[in-house]
Amino acid sequence: MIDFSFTILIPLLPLLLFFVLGLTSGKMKPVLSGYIGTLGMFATAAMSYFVAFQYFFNRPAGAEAFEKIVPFNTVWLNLTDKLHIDLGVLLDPISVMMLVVITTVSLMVHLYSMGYMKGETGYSRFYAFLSLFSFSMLGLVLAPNIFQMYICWELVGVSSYLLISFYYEKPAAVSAGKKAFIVTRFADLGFLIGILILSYISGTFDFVSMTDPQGALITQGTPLTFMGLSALTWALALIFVGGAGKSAMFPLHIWLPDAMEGPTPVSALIHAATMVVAGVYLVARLFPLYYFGAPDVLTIVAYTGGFTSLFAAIIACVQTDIKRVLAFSTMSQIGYMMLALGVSGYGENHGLGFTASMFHLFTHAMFKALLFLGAGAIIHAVHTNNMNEMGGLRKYLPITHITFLIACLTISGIPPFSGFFSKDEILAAAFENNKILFFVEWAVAGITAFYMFRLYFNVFWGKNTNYKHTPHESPLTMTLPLMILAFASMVSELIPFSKLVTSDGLVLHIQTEWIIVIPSVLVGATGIVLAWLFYKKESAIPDKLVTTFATTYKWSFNKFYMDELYLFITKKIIFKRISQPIAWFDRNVVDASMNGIAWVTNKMSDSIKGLQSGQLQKYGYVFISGVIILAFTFVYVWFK
Amino acid sequence: MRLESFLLMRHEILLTVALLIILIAELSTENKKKISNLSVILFLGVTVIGFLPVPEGLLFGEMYRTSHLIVLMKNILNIGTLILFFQSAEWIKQTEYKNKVSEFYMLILSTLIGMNFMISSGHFIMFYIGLELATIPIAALAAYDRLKNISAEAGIKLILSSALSTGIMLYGISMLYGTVGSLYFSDMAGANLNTPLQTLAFIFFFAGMGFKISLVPFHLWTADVYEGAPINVSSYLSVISKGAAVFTLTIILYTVFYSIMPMWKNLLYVVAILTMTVGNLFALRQQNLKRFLAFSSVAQAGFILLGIIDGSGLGMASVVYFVLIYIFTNLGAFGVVSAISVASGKEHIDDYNGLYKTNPKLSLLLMLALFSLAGIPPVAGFFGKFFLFTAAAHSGYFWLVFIAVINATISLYYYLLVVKAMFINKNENPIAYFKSAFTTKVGLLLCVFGIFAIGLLSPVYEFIRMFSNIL
Amino acid sequence: MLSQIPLSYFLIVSTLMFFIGVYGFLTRKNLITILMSVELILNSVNINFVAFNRYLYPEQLQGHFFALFVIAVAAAEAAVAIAIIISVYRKFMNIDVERVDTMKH
Amino acid sequence: MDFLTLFVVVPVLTIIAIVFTKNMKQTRLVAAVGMGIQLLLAVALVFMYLAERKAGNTSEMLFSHSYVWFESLNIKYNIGVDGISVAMILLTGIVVFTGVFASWTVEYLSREFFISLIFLSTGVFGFFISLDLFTMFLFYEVAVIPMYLLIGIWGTGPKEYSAMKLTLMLMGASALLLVGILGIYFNSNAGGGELTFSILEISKVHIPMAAQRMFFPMTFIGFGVLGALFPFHTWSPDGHASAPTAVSMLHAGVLMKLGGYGAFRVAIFLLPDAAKEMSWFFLILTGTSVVYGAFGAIFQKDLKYINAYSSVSHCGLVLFAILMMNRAALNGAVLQMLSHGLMTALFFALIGMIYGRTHTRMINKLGGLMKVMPILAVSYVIAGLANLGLPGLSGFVAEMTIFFGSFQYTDVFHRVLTISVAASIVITAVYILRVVGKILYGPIVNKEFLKLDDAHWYERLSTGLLIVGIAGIGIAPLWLSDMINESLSPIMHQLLNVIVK
Repeated sequence: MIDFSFTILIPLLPLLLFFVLGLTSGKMKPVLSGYIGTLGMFATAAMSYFVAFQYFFNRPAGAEAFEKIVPFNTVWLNLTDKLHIDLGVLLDPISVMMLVVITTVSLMVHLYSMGYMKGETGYSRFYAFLSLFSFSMLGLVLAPNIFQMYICWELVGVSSYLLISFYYEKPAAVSAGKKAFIVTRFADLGFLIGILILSYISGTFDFVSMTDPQGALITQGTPLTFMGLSALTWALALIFVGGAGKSAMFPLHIWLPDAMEGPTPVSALIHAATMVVAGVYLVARLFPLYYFGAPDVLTIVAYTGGFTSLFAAIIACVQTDIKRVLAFSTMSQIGYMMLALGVSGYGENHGLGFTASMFHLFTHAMFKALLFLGAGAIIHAVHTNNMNEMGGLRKYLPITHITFLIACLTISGIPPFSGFFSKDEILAAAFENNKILFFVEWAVAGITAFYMFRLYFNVFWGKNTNYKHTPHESPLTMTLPLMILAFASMVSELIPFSKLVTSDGLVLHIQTEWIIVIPSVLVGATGIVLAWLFYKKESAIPDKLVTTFATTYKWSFNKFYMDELYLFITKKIIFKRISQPIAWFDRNVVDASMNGIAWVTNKMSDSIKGLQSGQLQKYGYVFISGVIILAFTFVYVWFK
Repeated sequence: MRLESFLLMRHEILLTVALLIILIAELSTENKKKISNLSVILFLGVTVIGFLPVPEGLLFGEMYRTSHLIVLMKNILNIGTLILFFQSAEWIKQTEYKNKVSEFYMLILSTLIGMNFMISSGHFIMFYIGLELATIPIAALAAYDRLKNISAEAGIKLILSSALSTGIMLYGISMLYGTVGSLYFSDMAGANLNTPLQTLAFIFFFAGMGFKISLVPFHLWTADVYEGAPINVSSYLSVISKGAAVFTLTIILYTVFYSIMPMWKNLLYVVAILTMTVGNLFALRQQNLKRFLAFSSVAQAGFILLGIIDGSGLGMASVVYFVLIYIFTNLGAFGVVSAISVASGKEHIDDYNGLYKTNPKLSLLLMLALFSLAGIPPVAGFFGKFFLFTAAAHSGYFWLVFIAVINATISLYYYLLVVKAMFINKNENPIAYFKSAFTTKVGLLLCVFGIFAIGLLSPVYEFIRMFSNIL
Repeated sequence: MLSQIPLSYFLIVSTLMFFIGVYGFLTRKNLITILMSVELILNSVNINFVAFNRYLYPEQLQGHFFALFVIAVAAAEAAVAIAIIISVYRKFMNIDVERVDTMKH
Repeated sequence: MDFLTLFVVVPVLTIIAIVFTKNMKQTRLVAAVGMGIQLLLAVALVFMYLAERKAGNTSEMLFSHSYVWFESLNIKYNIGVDGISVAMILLTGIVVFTGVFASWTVEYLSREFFISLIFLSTGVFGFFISLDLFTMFLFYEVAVIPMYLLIGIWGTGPKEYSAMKLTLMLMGASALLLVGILGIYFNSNAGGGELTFSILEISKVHIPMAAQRMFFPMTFIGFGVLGALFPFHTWSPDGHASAPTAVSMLHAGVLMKLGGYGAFRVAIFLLPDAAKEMSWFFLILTGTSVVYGAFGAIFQKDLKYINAYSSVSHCGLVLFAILMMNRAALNGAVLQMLSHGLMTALFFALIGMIYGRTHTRMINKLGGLMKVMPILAVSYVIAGLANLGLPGLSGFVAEMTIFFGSFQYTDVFHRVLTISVAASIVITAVYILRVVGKILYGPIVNKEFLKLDDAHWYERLSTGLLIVGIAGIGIAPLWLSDMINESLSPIMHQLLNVIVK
């Protein structure tokens, strides 16, 4: 086993790039900053691969389970006597896997952006933000303690905000960024309170000691209760709220579709492949705690995941903005992963869900990044997001077309692409534990295939649209990532996840269950066929369906009015009903009472002015009465 | 009685001699300017000689007594008067006064003699004579300005109010005499004074002193007299006359009425609150600076009571210290108002708008003086007030201190109004720049020095404190 | 002879004089009359002093002397007051106390 | 002369030097040099302090000197620093120095302006080095009163009104404070010794409970008003809105910290029993401050008002943490003071610069500034992010320390309060992003803006320095937090005694 302490460089290199690019922004030639960013990312990726290779395949002989290694750790801040925040690196199967995912996708996006963002103002700013994001995300996955994770959690949030609002002159982008940040911030509050409780009861932030199944926290439990639930349950539930916010689980998902206002490579990197799965990663990270400490919460996780995946899939069917379709698809897929974690067991051979979830995370990152980058290439070519304005693009964009098709097949769970395997495992895990959820997910698999191919057919086949400018294939910088990712989507299943990434670090033995495989492939195929029927050529069926299910369509098209609900809460409740009254109260009650004191003083001054009448005899009168009153009062009081 | 015993009362003797010299000079020369200079120089000498160390002692069979503290008080009054003389030198040269220069100095000196006797008195006859000697000439001074209606009005208001208050006070003293049988302070201090009749008598007496110090409800003459009298006379009234009365009251309360201390403490409690509050409320609404300063001085008198109320050496020290600071501070304020009044004839607050543009130094000085009156560090007023409050707190009157500080905040409001006028308000037509006379400058610079030095230099306080325990 | 008149008679007279003086001070309109009222007050004080001295403390003469001083000082006071009243008359052309109120509030 | 007194002497000398300057250029140069020396002294003090501690000096206060002032009352000019004061002095040094640069273009009565400004800073420095209640109170008032002139003369809008309100409210607060201090003084001989104003000596005495009950609220509210304690905070929005840039910076950045520092050093340290007993009430008030200020900020339209309410919220957090009275929370309180001081100074500096260019502070009249003045805009974003507690910037460190400290209490009352207060970070995000979105992002609303220029060198210097400070604390808080932590031991000892009793 080699010394892994160099891994600290993996996050630090992007940080350095951020500072370099940020400070030289506007002074350096934009192209140069692109090169620097990409090269830096390439180095990071290379290191990550090296780490992954060393960690997974260069183990000391005879080691059974994958160890959790903390090659670097330093105290950053002492909070209380016991608690201190450390910054460091934790290597274990999931973090190493995430390293690979993040650096891969990030590198692809860096590369892709060199073409996509060419000529944009703020090119180097873009790369600076990307580097900031990469740093934060890598720091997040490598975090050896929950607090570092929280720190990076916030940082990815802000990078996401900055990147969504990248086109800061576009009001929609600005408000989307704001929305994303505030919604996730709200969820993070749950995360923070969760951490507060968790650290209080466990006395540590450290993941390794916290999640140790033989550790004190799990074996002894926590006596503190509040409203009938143990403190640990509360903590984990609140932490899950944080995860749900970041991973756009219902009902905290509303920011994700809007986040598509950002540049497409950003959507690919942050809002498809990496940041949005941070919630899944978080639950996975704390999985033993959830499993042993708060199985109830795990059930909630499962149902939330299941519901979100269905909900998002339904909405995705009727959206016309291609990026939004993909965004809802992302939500749906993350729902899968959450569900898988929720139904998973721990150790022995029960950890199928866990492995499946991680596996799906991996494959999803690849194919979803591919989808987004493909969508980017399409948008780049036709300058619109609306799929109704597209059609027949397969002639103009051959590479994009093929890679996009591969991605669609992958997400639809068609063998032999990787998505099939990962989704299949999830279904198997769900089948074992919860039949209802299994059926939901099975149905969602079909819907997924339907809406993905609806998109695919609408864009690449369908009507021939007249474009103002003839669309043309993107430059190599953009197509190369597409191809690489397509390749990855196709071959990811070759990675032996069940051997590498398991809940307890030991090898998981799984066998293929045909009872699940066959229906799932079938349902995927059905979806595709339906889409083919509806959208391959212009057809009247969709419109007919729309009129038949008018209400459902309307609700679905409007995303079940979740945005409006939130708007109502923020504008009507917080702004109008809380903030405005407080501002009013402050001016007219608190401040007015302070001014009132001054007013009263002045009034008093006015009201006693008659005392000083200018009349000598009145003065004498006051004098005498003063003497008499004082004299009698004192004589009376003193000699009472 | 040996001859050197007269050294004990050298303040009075020197002042009398100075008075006579001025009188002779007045009779023998036509050049009034010289009289002015002569008076200032003479008085400078008196002041300096006053500082020479002398023993303590009693004279005239205890009718007159002196101690280091009393000498100190007299010296403080002398310093104040000296500054006043410097500030008045220019004012007195104006044409409307030029025929009665020596009257001004002589009347002032005679009141000063009266005050000195009042402070040194050991018997009520001495006290009464000193009091009247300190009051009647001031009434004449108030009516000094023959050309103005308000000056005559001020004079008549002062003399009649004062006569009334003296009458009431004497009535009180007569009852004390009837019950105790002696008018010696020492006999009075040894007697039992705790009967209802004596309490009544005491309050009559207190009313008379309250009149001199302008305590509410005996203060009503103050504003009218200050406004009507020539400005330097108001200035004299507000610091020297008031200071002397404060000293006397404190000494009498601490010695003669020591046995009924709990009673007068309560009385002072009530009167202090009334005085501060009413003084402040009236000051809020004033537009004429003299009247404004009159009410401010009423309020300040209320603060002084917080020192007196303590009834120990700490209280005495804080009172003397505060009066010392108050003399410098208020003379500073009055000095500026006087200088401006002499140069431009303006006394209204609105006239001061934009003064800083044209007369920055005077504005700064007035601001310092006002801040000192308000008790803002690092100028001396802060220390003065702080020690007064400390004295009150020493007796456990924390709520009284609280009310006092709230009042100090209100007072800050109106002081800031003047500051605002000078520094912030815009004015198309501000008071034009003028050059002050040398004497005025000296008078004002002494004030600046005092305003800064007395607070920050602790030896001053320690010096006063050293003598305050021995009464 | 004197002993047939009790002290209280003197005190009653002096008290009456005192309050008559006060009443006069507060109600008379003429400045001179007001001055006279003040003199009444002072004289009531004098009666007090003399009576107390004679009846209660005859061995010393403090009260008598006080009364003498009060008389002397009152004369001086009256002189100054009348001088000022003349000044007021010159300025206001009458000596009605209620007219002398140019300064107020 | 001892080293610490230099902190008072240097500003005074600077003032004297300014008196003799001829024109604005000379004046500001002298001011900059004087305050530069002051900043260097502050930095030197930090290093000296750390070196001294490293060398094993464990006394409670370092570099302490005591000169008898008013002997009979036992008033001393008693100075000394611990880690907390050192940190505050450094903060003040930075803010004042940058404040001078932020007012680089003050032309109207520039001499008087800088004199008042530096006079104010003298008070602040003096306050932080004082270990004697009398001296402390004196410097406190020295710091407050120049505000009147600074706002009244050089302010904008309803400046006379705001200046008067601010001054009177703060002086009214000092009324309570004065009574509190005298109360402590006259109870400082409970152990049988001499009456004293010395904080260290009083801390060793157990003041009778009845006195504590009376004087704790007085001192706490007295200092609390300066720390914008609800409902006595209303001087702050108007005052800040009317004040000139450097004054807002100093006032929000440093002067409001006097409140927190004083509440900590006097109210809690000297009257711990009453503090424990009454903390619940003040916790509710301060908790209200935090949430209320944040909500209040959402609705405002004037940039300075937004920031003023934000300050109410953040300074409320300081007092809240102080009242929690455990090591972590107190540490957090001090960190929060530093952090808030720097970031709010940055905010006000930037608002001043933006206002100087666009002549408006209304968010609905601003927009798209990122395009015209990127440096200022980016700095504003950084300030905003620091304000909403982004990791890597100072606000986060402070807030987290406070939350974790407050969470050490196990009862429902404290927990609920802590959680409600923690919720303010979300509200903060709302108003910060609202402002950023409105004024910096979006299309340019006014064609005139296109003519505007970006930051000048002196503006860059002042914002840059503040950003370095903010990021410095945010990235490497350990040394600072440890320095503060160490200095908390005496007070913790005090408080532990209380618990044991």
